Amino acid sequence: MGYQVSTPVFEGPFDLLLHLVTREQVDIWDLSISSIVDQYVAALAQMEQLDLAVATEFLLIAAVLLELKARRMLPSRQEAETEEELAIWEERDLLLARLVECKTFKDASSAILALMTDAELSLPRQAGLEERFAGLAPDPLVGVSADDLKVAMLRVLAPKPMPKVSLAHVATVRVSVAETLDRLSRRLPLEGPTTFRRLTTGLQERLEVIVYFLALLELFKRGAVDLSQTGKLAELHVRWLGADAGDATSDEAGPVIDLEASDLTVVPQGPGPRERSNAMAGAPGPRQGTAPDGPEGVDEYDG
Amino acid sequence: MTAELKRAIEAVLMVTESPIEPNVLAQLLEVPVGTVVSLCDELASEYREGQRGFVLARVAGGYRFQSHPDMAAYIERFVLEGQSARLSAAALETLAIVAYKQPVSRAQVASIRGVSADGVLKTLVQKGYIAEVGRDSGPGQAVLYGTTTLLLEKLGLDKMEDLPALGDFVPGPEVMEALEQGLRPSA
Amino acid sequence: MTAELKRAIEAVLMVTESPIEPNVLAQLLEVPVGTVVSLCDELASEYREGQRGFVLARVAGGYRFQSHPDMAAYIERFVLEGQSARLSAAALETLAIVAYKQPVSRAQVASIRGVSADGVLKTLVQKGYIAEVGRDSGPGQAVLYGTTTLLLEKLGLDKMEDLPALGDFVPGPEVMEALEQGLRPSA
Repeated sequence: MGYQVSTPVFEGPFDLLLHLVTREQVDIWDLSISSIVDQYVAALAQMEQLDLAVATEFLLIAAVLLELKARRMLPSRQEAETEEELAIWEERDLLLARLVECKTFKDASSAILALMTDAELSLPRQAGLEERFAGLAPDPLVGVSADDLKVAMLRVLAPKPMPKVSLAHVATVRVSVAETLDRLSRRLPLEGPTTFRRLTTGLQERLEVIVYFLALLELFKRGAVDLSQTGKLAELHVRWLGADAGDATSDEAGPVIDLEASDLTVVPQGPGPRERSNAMAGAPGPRQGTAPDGPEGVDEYDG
Repeated sequence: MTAELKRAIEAVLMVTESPIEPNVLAQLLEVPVGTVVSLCDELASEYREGQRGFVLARVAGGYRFQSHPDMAAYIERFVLEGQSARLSAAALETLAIVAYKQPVSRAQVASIRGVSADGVLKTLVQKGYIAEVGRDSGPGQAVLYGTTTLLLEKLGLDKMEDLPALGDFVPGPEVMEALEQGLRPSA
Repeated sequence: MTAELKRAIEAVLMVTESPIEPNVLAQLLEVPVGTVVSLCDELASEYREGQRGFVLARVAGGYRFQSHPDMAAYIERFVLEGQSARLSAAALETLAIVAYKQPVSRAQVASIRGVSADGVLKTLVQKGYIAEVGRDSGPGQAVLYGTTTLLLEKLGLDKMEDLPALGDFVPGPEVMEALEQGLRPSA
């Protein structure tokens, strides 16, 4: 469990997961999703100063892992191959693919380091022209005026188009739980009883839906919403219980979001990671409408 | 004549500060590029056979003199700066992604790594290892990054295609199995 | 052993930019100065007999490699035809940044331009257009560059304040940030 996320080099969620999974290669047959999820969540909790621009990615992967683990905890289902079942396998495969990609580039980077290290054994000759030839080189400033310098400076200072993250071709989701929490706290009181499906209509990415789900669970835990479901895979009904819009975020029971701190930090609260994941293990799948005591911490989007 | 050409190449390489492309030498010596290449090959093997303390290397598309790697211990004491500070693991991984996926956008790099790549990309640009090489044609016109000649020099490579194939690094069956096993949803 | 020492001398002389005194080499190789001198003599005659395009010369009390005098015509042509004659756009931009923002550190220049400026700054220093004018008070004590009187002469200016004003131009936020903060260590 001694995984230390060393700052300032932040290695990212895939690194962490990869580390956890491949570390136990020796006895892969004993390897279980449970221990990996536990360790992942524990490592997450240890990151006291989690850069919150990064936290969302960690939480999203934690969500997938918890879902995988929840599957395993449930008694085996006879009606396998349901849509939901397929979805989780799909999610799993996606995660697996990204882990493989991450591992590939990790190994490629070792090769690059090796090349660099080898190359550093040699130094290039950079002595340049001997003095006797120096006079031959034409004066490079001939024909350059002060105005040319000004033009060059303006060229340098010209506002470059701000590099924008194009979401068109990436899987990276730039929506946070905190942001969604806020949005839902304003939207739900106005909207009246609704359903999860309706709330998430129009979301492009699966991960965005997960973020919405995590935010709803958080609201549920704080007693701000009521969630109900008539049966497995049935519509998840959402009803606002809180007072006025926006009040939900001040609930003391929830994870502490220190909105005043300039660099927002995740502050783990309540039971330790081990107990938390046990609580999770005992609970039915999250889609049954029970709030899991999942990894705490809420991301503040500083976009 | 060949001897004279080889001497000229040696002389010019002695006074240049960056790798010289064979076509520049060809123009200067008024011989075909192929001749330059084979003359440089000859020189390189003469130094090798003569067990010289320097080598004639083909780097970043050109030729240059450099110290023999075996002599690293001696030159280290002489050159304190110049040895670049080690790149962090994050920077190396990002560099690998740019090297193999170029041209690549910041968002694509972030997507592969699972974390924002802004700071690391900035560092690599500042070091001159990567540079903006264009803009995405899609919405947002994201900046696209690629590797530089300086990186080739730092890697001691002639061209980017000389990097080992990315396929060589795809995890083997044992690792795949471990990954799969670790993420199996049902027991 | 002698062979190894000669290789070491070759390697060191290949990568150093100014003549190296025999006692410095002697210290490095842990041999008497007399040995260094005779080894260098041997190397010099090997190059002579091998009809190399370079020589091992004794200059200013030290040893260095230089191009063979017989090859001067090639070097001259190389210099005169060199594409590096005119100031490149990159060099002009770097010069402009130093001129307008001095005193400025290498990291700040790189940050403003978005690419490493090391080579260009070195060239500009060599040409005498810019010079070190101080050190940053911050950590690292980066060298700060400013323009020289030579540059003023070349531009036909009396003093640097006579540079044309940049006008009401407002740089973008990225540039402002770079100017204000210089290089922040990242990754």
